[in-house]
Amino acid sequence: MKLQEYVAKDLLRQAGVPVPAGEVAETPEQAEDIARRLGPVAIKAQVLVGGRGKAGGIKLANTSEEARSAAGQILGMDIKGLTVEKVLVEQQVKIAREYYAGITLDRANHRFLLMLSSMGGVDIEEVAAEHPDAIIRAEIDPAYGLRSFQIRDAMFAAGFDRSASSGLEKIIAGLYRVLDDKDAMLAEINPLSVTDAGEAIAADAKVDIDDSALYRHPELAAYEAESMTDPIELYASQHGVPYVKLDGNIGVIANGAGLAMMTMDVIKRVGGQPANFLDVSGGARAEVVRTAIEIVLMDPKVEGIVMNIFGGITRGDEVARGLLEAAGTMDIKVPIAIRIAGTREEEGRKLLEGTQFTPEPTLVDAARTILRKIGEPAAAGGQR
Amino acid sequence: MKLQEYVAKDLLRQAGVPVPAGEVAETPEQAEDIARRLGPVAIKAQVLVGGRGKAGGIKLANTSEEARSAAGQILGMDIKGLTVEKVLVEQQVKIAREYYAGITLDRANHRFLLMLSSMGGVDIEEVAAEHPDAIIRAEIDPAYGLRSFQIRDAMFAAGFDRSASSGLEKIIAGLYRVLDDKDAMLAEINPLSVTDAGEAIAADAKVDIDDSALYRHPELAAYEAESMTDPIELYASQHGVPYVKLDGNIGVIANGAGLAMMTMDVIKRVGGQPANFLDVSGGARAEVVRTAIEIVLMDPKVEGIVMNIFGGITRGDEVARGLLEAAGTMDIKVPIAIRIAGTREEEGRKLLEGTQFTPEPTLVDAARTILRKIGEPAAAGGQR
Amino acid sequence: MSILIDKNTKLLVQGITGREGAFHTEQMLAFGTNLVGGIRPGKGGAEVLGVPVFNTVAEATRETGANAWVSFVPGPASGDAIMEAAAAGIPLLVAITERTPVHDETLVYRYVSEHGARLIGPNCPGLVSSGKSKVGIMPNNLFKEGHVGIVSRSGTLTYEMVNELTRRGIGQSTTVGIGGDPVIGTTFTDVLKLFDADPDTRLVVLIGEIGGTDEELAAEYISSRSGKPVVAFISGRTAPPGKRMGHAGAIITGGQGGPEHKVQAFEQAGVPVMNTIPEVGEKVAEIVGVPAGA
Amino acid sequence: MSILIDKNTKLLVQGITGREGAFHTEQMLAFGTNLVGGIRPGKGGAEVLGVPVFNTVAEATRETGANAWVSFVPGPASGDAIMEAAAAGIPLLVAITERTPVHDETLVYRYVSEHGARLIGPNCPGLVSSGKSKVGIMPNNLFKEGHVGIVSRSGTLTYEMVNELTRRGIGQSTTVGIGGDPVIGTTFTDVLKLFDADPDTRLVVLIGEIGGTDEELAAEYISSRSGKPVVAFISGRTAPPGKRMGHAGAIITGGQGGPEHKVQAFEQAGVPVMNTIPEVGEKVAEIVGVPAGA
Repeated sequence: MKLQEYVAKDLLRQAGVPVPAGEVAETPEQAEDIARRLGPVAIKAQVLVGGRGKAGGIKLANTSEEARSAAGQILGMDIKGLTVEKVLVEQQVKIAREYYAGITLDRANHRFLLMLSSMGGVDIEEVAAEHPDAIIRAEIDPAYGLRSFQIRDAMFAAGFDRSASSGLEKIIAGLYRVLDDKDAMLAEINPLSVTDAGEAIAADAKVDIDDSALYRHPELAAYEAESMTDPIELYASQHGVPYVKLDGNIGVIANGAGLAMMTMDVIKRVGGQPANFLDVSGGARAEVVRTAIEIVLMDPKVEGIVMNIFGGITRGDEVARGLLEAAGTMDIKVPIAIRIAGTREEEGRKLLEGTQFTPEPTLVDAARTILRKIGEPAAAGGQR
Repeated sequence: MKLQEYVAKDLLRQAGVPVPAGEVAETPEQAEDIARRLGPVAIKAQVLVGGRGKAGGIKLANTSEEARSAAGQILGMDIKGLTVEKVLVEQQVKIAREYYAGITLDRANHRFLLMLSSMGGVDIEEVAAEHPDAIIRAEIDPAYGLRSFQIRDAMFAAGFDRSASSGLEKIIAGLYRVLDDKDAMLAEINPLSVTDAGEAIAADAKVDIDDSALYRHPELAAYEAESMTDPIELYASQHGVPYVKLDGNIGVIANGAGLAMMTMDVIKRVGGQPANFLDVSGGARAEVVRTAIEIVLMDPKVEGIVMNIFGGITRGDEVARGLLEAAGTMDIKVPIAIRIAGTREEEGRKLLEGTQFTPEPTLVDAARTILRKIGEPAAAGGQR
Repeated sequence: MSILIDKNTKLLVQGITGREGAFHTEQMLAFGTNLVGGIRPGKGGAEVLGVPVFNTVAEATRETGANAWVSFVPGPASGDAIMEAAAAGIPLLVAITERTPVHDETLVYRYVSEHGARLIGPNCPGLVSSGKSKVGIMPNNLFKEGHVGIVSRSGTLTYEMVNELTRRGIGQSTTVGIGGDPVIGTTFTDVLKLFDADPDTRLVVLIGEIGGTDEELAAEYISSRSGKPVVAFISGRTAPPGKRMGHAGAIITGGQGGPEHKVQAFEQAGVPVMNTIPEVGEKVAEIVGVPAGA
Repeated sequence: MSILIDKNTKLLVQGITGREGAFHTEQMLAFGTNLVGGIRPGKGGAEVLGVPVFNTVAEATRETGANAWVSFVPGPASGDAIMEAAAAGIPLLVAITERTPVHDETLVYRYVSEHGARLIGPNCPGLVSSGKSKVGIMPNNLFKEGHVGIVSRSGTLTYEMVNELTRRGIGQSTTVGIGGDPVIGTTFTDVLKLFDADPDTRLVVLIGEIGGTDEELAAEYISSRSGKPVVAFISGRTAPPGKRMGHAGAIITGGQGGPEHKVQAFEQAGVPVMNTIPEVGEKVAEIVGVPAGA
């Protein structure tokens, strides 16, 4: 679960990390009020996409009137498909130097990794690609945590400003504390700034909480809604269905994450555009199938659905029965092509034969059928 | 730093451990008030010695009037030399079974150790001596902490009541959390009780905080005074001087803990009774020596002092000079016998020769001299 | 022959009294797995489907001589359960459990390694040595004894693959689902090494997906040795970057873990990467030949 | 010969710029210790008494080839400093620091063991190989080269002991102060084993005190081997139970760690336990003989 900047900064503040004074506003008037108290401010769109600065989502305001006007421009703005509903109104800080500090999982080593760079304030992935030596890494042994000496070693190696080193060290320790206490997959400060006055401060922050550990953090539940960049994803998440909205027009339902991804791959290979990822692992019951179809159809762009079911423990005939039951209680206006295989495949096919869900022989056939029904040309690829 | 029962129980309560409802009273009237709210109560003397029950420091009271009268009897009572200044007024609990749970350092293994026993409510050291098999042990790996499975394994092995097992498991986990979060050397619940209603509850609690880690726990600083069982020890502790009050009449000052203990040993061997342990490691400066003498003389029983100094890094002549300076500003009414050895021993001796601190050739001589001066017979032992 | 499990495997089931645990215990018994005991604290002394239940893994191991363990406990209790089994000295641990917190997994990985055990999963379907033993939740009826090893990060795709091979008359030695979580106990490379050392495995099918660099590391290992032929499949090749796809594992962030990179790594290692499961089947048939009568 | 340190010891000082660190650096240099560098984060590039200062232990080790390290940093920073030195690969770590939290010490002990290093202390005076090298804070002028090994839990009593022997003309091979904290890196038994293996040590003086069971374990070791003669001294024999005496280490709780038990254990192991330091000197002289001319 990705946290908005202002939430991430609250967590850092609680861990003793200095962040610019600031508050959240949902109206221009609130922004004006806050600016009156804080003096010259930055107004920052709270959206979970990169590049909001370039998109006009960050503006400086030197007076409270300017703050109201800037907030008025940013609130309601569309940034990469997301509507700005909140802005962070933050005291301006005079920056002398910008660093990067991030902690994320290093899957290959089964450990979290501290990364520091003196090239902060820019896209760290670009730095990683172009100047790999500019990123200093320190492995975190889960048995001992991130030790102070590791932070110091990495700071010296990264060439961090010595005069601000004790402040920087405290910030990095605080960043780790947030990662560890809050079960984050990623905790990042970019830029990690040193002000003109020589003080270290977290000027921006990203925190992504491990969804599997959210049960340990009821205090973060309130932010779940705003962490979803899409209302359908929010609805699906509330129903426990893994769903990701994509840009296409062909809905995908499959039982299993790998199978769903393969289904998307095949749709694309035959020339279509998948509208979503959806993993209906929950089993074959009519209710589960109905919820899945309902979620996919919440996206108005969806013109057809490919359903890909492999009978494993759940048997093919049960799946077929679930689908028929679900469809009986719904008014489905788009074509559905189904491919069914695995345990009790034959029995399942027989149940569906002659209904609107007559199974296709292969996944490729299913994808092609939908393309044809919605009047789009199929590509030559993907023979099966 | 040993914590009073009520403080230990507060820590446990904060860690989610159920403890009997209760409050502290310093007057019989307060006790009466509390009892009025809690119903039938136990009145428990808050003193840091064992055996307060046998000494009459725990009484049951079924009405608020009884509570006042019981508190009146206990407050001000002398238990093993300590005056009772506070009582814990606690709701009575109907107990079905009593267990023991404690975590302490296992020095030989360099780790903390969980100990459980179904023989609770009695002196656990007696159980350890008489029924060693009745104590189940589980080693705590500092890299992983005390794991739930270890608690469960130990509970099964100790034969804890299964119907209350989830409550008991939570209490033991809470006990470990207190030990770990508060840097305790010992955290103990005895008895760990199961009530008639089948609920697990910590009926008594002992927590001893590692003095070296107190700087991490400013919230516990308020309890330092009451953790000292003696006003002189409190004064010494506030001045950073390791001092332990004993029962004899010959004061001890030495530079080093081992040296101080050896000095006590020698005094005893020649037939005297040491009045204290005091380690004046702080060096030779007059101020340090003066503070040490002052502390020793706070004990009115002290009739003479043996000072045992070994010149190491601190040189013998410096020590001698510090002593003379200190004595010059004090009115010392008891004899002091000094033994000085080590680096610059000769120079030190020369400085003291002819003063009231003329050095003795050996420690045994020093001890004998003091015994003689205070008019006590010396034993034959301790030839040197 | 096979890897990791066979007829000598003596299995314990953690959480045997739960809905999932009891159902799959039944399935594993039906498969023929030598399932010697179950664990459920507080239910020691009971029986489930004729299998004795113990309070602790230590006790169960002592009483049954078990050498493998599979867990169905929920995510919050999963890490502790794995540690308990490792502490009991069991050499093979299989965690089916989904949604284990990642911070728990990093600590558990270290604990398991320190105790000299091998962990498969978490969030995996387990493993099957065709005709010998099954540990986990793979469907019983897909498998056929043979000489193709399968290692996969995905559950359902694994079943698809097994089904495809069996339909073609091609049997499997062992099928291993290594799991979809970001931190897993056993990697592609670990399993490839085992297959390379198994005289009965002639070819390995590797089913990867987007996210992480485990496929790239496997390709590196494959290049470094002259072992058995490997055929690969990567799912999520059209998934957009930065989106999480069901599995905590299936995420692409920036360049790292992208599908092109994985495909390229395999191709450079001489591993054909096929577009669909049926194409993998065809390729395998081409390399090992289809047995007569299939 | 000697144990642990000698002329080949190349020492780093952690906290070299502090009051204690600088003073004892001077003392060690005066003793003749090959002190090759100091560490103080942020002061890298400076010099103290001609000794180069580095920002990190890793850098200092790389630059100087150091093989020993001694720390004077305060208790709150002590654990981290020891871990840093162990991570840098230094094999001998000596922590003079007093008042290290015990919970830190348990974690540090594990870390140091995992890194294959040996820790002496914390809360110890360090060690001296007479005429060769000194690491720590023992006074310079007491020592004389010879063949008696000393191992002690107490600081000042160690100096007393050395002084007593030197005055009698009896030299020491190595004198080790193992420290008074409840969790220490190196025990009596560890040091006894080293002395047993050292051809130049003929007899060992062991200075114990109340609290813990390290003396009892040493007695057990002594019984189990036929090694060099040991003479023991225990301080705090008249200390009342349950009272803490300065050292966190010197506490007796209940029966455990009591002096009678320690004395008895040594006597059963054939180790004479003397009443005073001069008596220890006499006993040693009796066993090894006093060199001519002393």
